[in-house]
Amino acid sequence: MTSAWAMAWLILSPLVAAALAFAFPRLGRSLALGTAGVVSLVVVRLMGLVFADGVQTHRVSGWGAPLGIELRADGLSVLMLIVTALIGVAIALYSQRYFVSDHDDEALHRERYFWPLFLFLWTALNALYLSADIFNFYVTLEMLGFAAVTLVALAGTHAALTAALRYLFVSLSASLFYLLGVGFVYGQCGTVDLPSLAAQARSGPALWVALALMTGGLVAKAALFPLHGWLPPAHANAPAPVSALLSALVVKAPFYILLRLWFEAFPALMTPAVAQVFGALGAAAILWGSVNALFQARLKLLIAYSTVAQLGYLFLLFPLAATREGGFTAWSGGLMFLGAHACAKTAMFLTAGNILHAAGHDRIEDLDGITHLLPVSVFAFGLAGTSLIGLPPSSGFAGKWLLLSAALAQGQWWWVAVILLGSLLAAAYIVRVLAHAFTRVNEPKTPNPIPPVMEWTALALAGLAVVLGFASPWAAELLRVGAPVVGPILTGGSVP
Amino acid sequence: MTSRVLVSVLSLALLAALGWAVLSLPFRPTGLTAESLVKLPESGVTNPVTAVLLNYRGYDTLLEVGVLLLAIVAVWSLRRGEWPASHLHDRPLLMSLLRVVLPVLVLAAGYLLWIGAFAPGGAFQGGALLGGAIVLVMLGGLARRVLAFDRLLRAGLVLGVIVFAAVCAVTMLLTGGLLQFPAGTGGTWIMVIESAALVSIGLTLGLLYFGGRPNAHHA
Amino acid sequence: MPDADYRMFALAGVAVFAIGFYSLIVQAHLLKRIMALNVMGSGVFLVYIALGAQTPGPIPDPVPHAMVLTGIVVSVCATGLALALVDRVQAAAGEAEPGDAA
Amino acid sequence: MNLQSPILLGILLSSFVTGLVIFCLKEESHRLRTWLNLLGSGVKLVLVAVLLSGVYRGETYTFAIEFLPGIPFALGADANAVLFVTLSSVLWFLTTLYAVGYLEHTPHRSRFFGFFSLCVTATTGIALSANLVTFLTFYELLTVTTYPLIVHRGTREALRGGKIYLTYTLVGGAVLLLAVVWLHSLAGPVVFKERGAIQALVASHRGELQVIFLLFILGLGVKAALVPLHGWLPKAMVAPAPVSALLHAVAVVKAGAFGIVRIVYDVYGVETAATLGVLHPLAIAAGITIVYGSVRALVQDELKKRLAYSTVSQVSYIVLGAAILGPVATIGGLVHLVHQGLMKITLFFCAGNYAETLGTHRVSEMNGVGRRMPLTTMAFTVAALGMIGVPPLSGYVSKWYLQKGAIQAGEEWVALVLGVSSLLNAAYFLPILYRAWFNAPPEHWPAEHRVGRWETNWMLLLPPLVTAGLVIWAGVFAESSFSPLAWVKLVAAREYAP
Repeated sequence: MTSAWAMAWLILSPLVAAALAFAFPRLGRSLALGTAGVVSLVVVRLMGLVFADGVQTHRVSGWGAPLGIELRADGLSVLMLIVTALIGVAIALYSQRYFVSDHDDEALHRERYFWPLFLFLWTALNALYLSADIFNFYVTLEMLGFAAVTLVALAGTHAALTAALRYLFVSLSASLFYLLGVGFVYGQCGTVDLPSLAAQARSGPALWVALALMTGGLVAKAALFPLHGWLPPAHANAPAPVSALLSALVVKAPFYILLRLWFEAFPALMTPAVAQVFGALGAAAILWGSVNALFQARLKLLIAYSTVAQLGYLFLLFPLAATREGGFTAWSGGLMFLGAHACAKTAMFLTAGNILHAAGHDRIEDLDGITHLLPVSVFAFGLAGTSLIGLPPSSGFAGKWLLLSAALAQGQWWWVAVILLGSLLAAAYIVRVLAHAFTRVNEPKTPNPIPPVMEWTALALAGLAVVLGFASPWAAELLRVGAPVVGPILTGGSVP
Repeated sequence: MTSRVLVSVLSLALLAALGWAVLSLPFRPTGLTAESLVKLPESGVTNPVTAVLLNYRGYDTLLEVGVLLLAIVAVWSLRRGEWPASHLHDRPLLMSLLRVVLPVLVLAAGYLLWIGAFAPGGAFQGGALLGGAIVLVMLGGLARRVLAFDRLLRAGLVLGVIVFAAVCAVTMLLTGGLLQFPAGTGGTWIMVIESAALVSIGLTLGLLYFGGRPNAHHA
Repeated sequence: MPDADYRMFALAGVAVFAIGFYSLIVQAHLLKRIMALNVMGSGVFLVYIALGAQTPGPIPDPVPHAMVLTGIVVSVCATGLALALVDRVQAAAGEAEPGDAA
Repeated sequence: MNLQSPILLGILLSSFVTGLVIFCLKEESHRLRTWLNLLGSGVKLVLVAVLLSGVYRGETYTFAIEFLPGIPFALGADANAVLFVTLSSVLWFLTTLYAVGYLEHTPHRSRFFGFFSLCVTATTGIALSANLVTFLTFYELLTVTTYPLIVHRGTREALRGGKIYLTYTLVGGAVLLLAVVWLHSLAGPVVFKERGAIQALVASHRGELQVIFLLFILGLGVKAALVPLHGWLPKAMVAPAPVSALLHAVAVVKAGAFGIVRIVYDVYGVETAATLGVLHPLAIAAGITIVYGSVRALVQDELKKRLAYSTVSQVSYIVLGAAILGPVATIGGLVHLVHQGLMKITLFFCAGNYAETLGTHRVSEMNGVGRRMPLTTMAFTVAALGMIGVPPLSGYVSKWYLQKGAIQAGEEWVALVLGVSSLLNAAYFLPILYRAWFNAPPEHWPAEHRVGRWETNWMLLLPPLVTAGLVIWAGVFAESSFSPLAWVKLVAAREYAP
């Protein structure tokens, strides 16, 4: 299969599946499973091609930039596609049983519409990660936003609907900011193609404003502190698999575009000051999110605030990767952390879904003895927790290790302090949950039965979040393909 | 009210920055006009806008047709379509008007679709007319009959995406490139895509007006 | 007449955008906020058109033109979705005033 | 690292796999679980024996797979590793037997034994780690797997103890992580090797190396319960007796002490550390801990608390040995790693027996236990006398070498410290022995229940008798060619080789 076909498959198969899932509602589940299979296989193939012959580009309609749109797959895109596929498969499996838990019309309705929306979400993500065109980014972002908002609303509760509406307003206005920015870029450079923009390496007031507009929009979509307000209600009130999708994947897409813009298209504008500002916001997010997570009464809100915090780590990548020495170390560290968070957070939200399903609530104070009801799920939660805290050998540890070594090599010790403090706070809010799980109860309540697939999917992802730490050399290898940041992985000075 | 003051200051600052940016743009931006005109003969159409929409940047349009479908899926997932009772029984006067207007509207939509290849027009403009026609039909009290064909509606709504994707697959088999049409056949493929899109766009707009999934007592 | 100066329209566009942004923030009424979004959108489109017209050559630049068409379709979908969601929220909120729903 | 020795991995998996399988067992399947436990620990014992003889014959074992970019996940079996892994596998076998008997008829045993096995996996991993990152990995794994054991009873008190334990150890872990990353950024991948791995940096980075050493001691000192980082240890006493036994003799506390040994000898190198001038402060800290622990032990009435503070004191003997330059002190410290383990586990086994069989938890309730439970009390007596340092028991051996080493190194004050602590040991152990043997037993014990035809369940009785026997053996046959002492001399020889 040529890379062109691989890319076409990745974009068209979920799109067609989504259309069919809407036309023939009964086929939704099987279509999703089929798509999951196809996409995973194709992603693996594309990864092979990227490893073998480097960055893959395809000129859609045969024109090529600047007139036409180009698709591009480098190490970063492939990593994002792999993470998406991983989570996508898990959600496709988990949701086979999640929505049909109770056989009333509402549940049926939810399931009927979940599948096409889920597939549209997947289409948008794949298209976004394969695109090399900042206007095309806008179209994929809108598809992503519509699907995400509607999925939140699918829960149907007043809280969920209000959260969805707030999310929609943020998402739409953010898109308009981004779109206006694209307009200015086109007016200045006469192209919207990433490589061409990089080649021009322009600067100037118009581009500053343009980049500010796009960044503002993307930061709001990525829920970076202080624009994170919409995230906790949306992520906490959505159905469990949706919360997982949102936390693990959706908020990562705008972050990805930010990387493309700042590191690839306009590196000239990435002054140390800008980098430090991104880092400062990230640090604030880490502390603010973690502290809030500590004081949440509901499990899903705790996990959502933890997402706010963990997203902060991603933005530490800016000050650490923008520096010459150890830049690539931080780059790969931050992106490994992204993958680690995706797996761990999905596992946690699915666990929360199981607990909600089994116990009928997710009030942390009333979770005493939940281990006896759901040992597998709680174990999954704990495992995912170790990766979130960043305990070795988890993938979260690998990411933090690289960030830390970069920070130390560059003498930016204040980020070191933030990272370590964040880990301790994460430990605090995770232990807070687990402590209740271990509390002895004399007459354990009998839970609603949970379909095994729902427990084991969560556990599998949690396990993955831990063992993927051993995949970090491989990930660094992959990320090196076409990376905008160069240099070796720091292994420290060498001892004779 | 302090918040209002704050927001107005913010907006004014925004305005200032944006105005500054506009004025600091090159006076004559180097657009892609020349390039698009050079490639026009190969594009299969003579209307540059259509060329951009369905050939140069046809991939955008593929995703956009997807977004249209997504919109209707989303709206249907959110609520049942409500319909004032007054619109549910036939209105003879409007009906008689429709008998004259509908054919014209459909014809006009088709014309816009066709003319789009050479002059302003195209699937979106045509689709807008078609959507209007559907709205009229519903207002005419035929909502019940329109919405009765749930299967057919869904088929029509997905038609655009399916055909577009099919064209992608076929042309890719022929040329090995995504949305790369065999030399000289561009016009035909574009016409196929647009006619399918026309139907879907028309239906989507009309049903967005209805604002929800067909209700039990409508269908 | 391609050699004319259309930047006035671009300035008008950004002004419309800013106005839309202002009312998006200050308006409590959901319908007004949706309108505000549309106003912002129109501002953006106006900027695109003006920039397209500003380019040299016999005809205006078709690329921003096509982008605007795309943008319009997207914003129509967005409006439809937003209206449906607002209605649903208010249904769930019971007899609450549109203003207090979100 | 081309040579891969599967045996090292086998030693880890023998308990790791056991743990995972046990998690999946049903609560009711006692017999299967018991057999799995014994099988796992038995296999580990055999593998370690093979390893031991191999290393004795001078073979080298290594195992490495890719982990972090440029830093492998590496296992190895140098003399230090073998010393600690042997201790932990032998004591794990006995503790498993003991725990099976101790926890009969209590809930959540699958959970308990699952984490129990993982906990031992972590300990053996700590022993076999060949580089700092691998060590850190297992060190944190130990933290995580011990928590469920400490809170096992699920009572409010247990949970509070667990929370305090985690707070201390996780903060310590973060400090340790900082130290490790920092050292790597200076020295590159740090592999454990005799006489240290960083001499090259002393000239250029003296100050940083001193700070990093401090961070290492702070990070490891938490588990090693160096004063003032020992706060968690008495609180963790809420754990079931076998857990306390393991915690104090092999797992947590010992891991901390072993870590300090690793840092001093195999990362910095004891001579390098001396030239950096970081050993003397460490020695002082150890000295303070030794005295402080003994004093606190003196005033505890609750038996387990008294033993806990005695651990605080005794473990610092190891640190003290490491902190004094010179082969003899080294021997004293390292050999105490083994001897303290044997003695302390015996004491905890016995304490558990008293609590289980008679319901006596306090020293004041121990009148005449010797008559009711002679065998247990005999084991207790041997271990207690060993702790005091009565010849020819093993405790005497370690103290003798420490004493001699200190005087050789010209640190006479250490001799004083050891003398004082021995007196204090006597002061808090002898009264117990007196009560146990010479006071009259009460009419009825707080909560007595007879089990089996012996004074208590044989699974509770056998382990302390064996370990007590080992205490005597390690002392009496110290000079024989195959004793902890002999092995430690080998280590010291390599460490100070010219």
